[in-house]
Amino acid sequence: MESLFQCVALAQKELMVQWRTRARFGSVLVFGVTSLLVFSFAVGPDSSALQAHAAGYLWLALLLMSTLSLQEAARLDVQNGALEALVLLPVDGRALYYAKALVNTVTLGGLGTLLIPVVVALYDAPVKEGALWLIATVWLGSAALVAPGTLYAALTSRARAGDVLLPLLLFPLVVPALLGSVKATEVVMLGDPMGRLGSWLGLVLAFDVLYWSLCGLLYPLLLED
Amino acid sequence: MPPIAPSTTPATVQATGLSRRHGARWALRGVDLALHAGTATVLYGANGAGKTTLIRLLASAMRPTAGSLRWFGDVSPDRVRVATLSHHDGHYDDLTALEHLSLGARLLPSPRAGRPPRPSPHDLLMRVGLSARSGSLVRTYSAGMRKRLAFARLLQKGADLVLLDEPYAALDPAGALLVDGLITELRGQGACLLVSTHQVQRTAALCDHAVRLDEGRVTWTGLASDTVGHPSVERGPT
Amino acid sequence: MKLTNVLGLLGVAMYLYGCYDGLFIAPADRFMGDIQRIMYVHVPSAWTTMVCFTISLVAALGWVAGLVRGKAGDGRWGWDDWLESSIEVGVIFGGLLIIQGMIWAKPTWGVYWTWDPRLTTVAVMELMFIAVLALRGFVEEAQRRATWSAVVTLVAYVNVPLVYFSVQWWSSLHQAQSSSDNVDPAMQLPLAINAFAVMFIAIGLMGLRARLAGLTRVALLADVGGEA
Amino acid sequence: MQGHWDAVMLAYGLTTATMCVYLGVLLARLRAAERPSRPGDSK
Repeated sequence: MESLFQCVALAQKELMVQWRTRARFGSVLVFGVTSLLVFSFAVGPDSSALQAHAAGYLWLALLLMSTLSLQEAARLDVQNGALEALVLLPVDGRALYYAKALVNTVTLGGLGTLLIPVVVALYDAPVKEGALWLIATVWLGSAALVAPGTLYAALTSRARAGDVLLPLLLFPLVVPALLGSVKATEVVMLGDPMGRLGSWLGLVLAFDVLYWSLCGLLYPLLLED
Repeated sequence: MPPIAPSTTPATVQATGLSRRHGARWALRGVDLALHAGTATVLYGANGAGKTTLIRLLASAMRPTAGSLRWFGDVSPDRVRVATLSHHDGHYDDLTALEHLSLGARLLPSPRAGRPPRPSPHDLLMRVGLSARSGSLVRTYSAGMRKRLAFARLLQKGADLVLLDEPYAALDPAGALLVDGLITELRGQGACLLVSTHQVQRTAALCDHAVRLDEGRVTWTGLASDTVGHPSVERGPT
Repeated sequence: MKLTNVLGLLGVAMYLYGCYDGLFIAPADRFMGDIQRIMYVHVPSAWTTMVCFTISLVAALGWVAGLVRGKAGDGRWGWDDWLESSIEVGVIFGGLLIIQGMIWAKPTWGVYWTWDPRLTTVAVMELMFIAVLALRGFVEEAQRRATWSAVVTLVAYVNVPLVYFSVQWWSSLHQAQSSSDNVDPAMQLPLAINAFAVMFIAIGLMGLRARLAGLTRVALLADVGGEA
Repeated sequence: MQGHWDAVMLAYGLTTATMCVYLGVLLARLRAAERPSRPGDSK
């Protein structure tokens, strides 16, 4: 029970710190919007193609944003040895992980949700199955990116050339979640005649369950030196 | 090496053959050390002699490569009873002094039976002279004020083993007096202190024992009062 | 002679015969013709890659188990040596596997990459373990490098079944994937021989690479007179 | 679709060559790694 209280206290701290540095996370959102724009330049103005792949573009932008926001959040802990001070307090390693991962999910999920109107406008993407499903898919997928991402960011923020390492480690790993999220989003946007949404979301959920538990177990090992 | 002060209770912290290697370099080699409750020890030596490594090992921030460590007679460190002031102050730039101490109050377990209740954040801020700026972000603090906040967080724990790594650094004269008072107060309350510093004279006057490190090895131990006239101190650490 | 070296040499001998049999004795495939003979190096490479990465999993678990029991690094570096060597050899055979797959696919299906679930899974695994090697390159301190690469190996390995399942599901939407698994008995002999041959060779290579990993660590420490 | 011997030989050749080159590199690095610490005794 003790580490649950600690987790709540740490989550509030993390939320406050990330809120107070929201300017940085705001620039991550601008980066997301920029990449959406660049995708359309890369693909060309043919709106039917853009519309068909809107789901893919949304998740590509989200994936790129996740790297930046995870690194930013990890840097807050590494600065001044703040994380080590907490570890020596002592604070349960798992509580540290789940507090950090939860707030990272809120940040990335929030940024992702703000991207949706941009995608709908820019690519004229329909939302046949309703905006609620779209938001749910974005949040489920964000949680899937954040679970291993928080663990890896804790590593790469303390390694040389960490900025290169994080995407190198994270992107191949999240392939199942990415496939599931893109397909789920595509089905929400273009309609779900065969009722496949549930199974794609199930795939992302399986990824979430696997990594939210495994990474919580492994995170404390990274705190030892 | 015989323990410095004979005492019935187990040493607050006991190091035997303690060594630590960073890649190719031995930062600390074969250190034997026993520190007891109610005593203060000054640790001195040149830069790179291994002072910070020793402090971090005793703080259980680092694992030893070889040798063994016992805290309060136990192999696993009871980190609640150990408080460390390290080079990194451990603050979040985007939180205020008050928020740091309130967070600490929520994270720390209630004090053990028979121990006085933890001082409140306001008392701590008063004690270190930060009451005026308690509501502004640490980002806006001077180095001295950051160190005072680090002292406040350290005092909040009420630890039995207190490790201070260069406590006087970046402090004005008033701050230095605060450190003197802190060392004397904690020692009086029965805590065990290890103070790593270059102000050997000033600290020795407040401590019982002294330990000197050179290139990762303990090269001299004895009473703090002996360091006053001790040649190695007069010449200053090599 | 160490066991791994013996296995390696045995593997080489078997490999020579296996290739000869696969190329000249075994019958050509009725539908694909001689191109199908690539199977005798392709399937063995696949099994060997999986064996290597499974050894990495075991090495990572060995190191982490020691950590959890509070042991420091010294005296247990064997796990880390074998983690490094099994990942490196695994990445090499994984790369070979992908290239063989492409050489086979071009004349048969007209494209280099057919999103076959097995090959795609290997490609994703390949990238994950290359990332572990990259991570090891960026961390100097031996203890930290061992722990971090063990953690990343565990996180990566657990993902493999999920990758396979999701890719199979994702690609089966596009076109059914035919695979030549109906193996004629005369083909099974060279296939079996080569499968074990390539595996033994890989084990031999891993033994050498693990020794090298141990020596480079000791050499790194030796110049200051430190013991392992 | 007979033939394709060139593709088959490429696959076999590449596999064999890679194993040989890697073995060579390993043996060379092992010899280099062993020489400074024990110059006298040769394995």
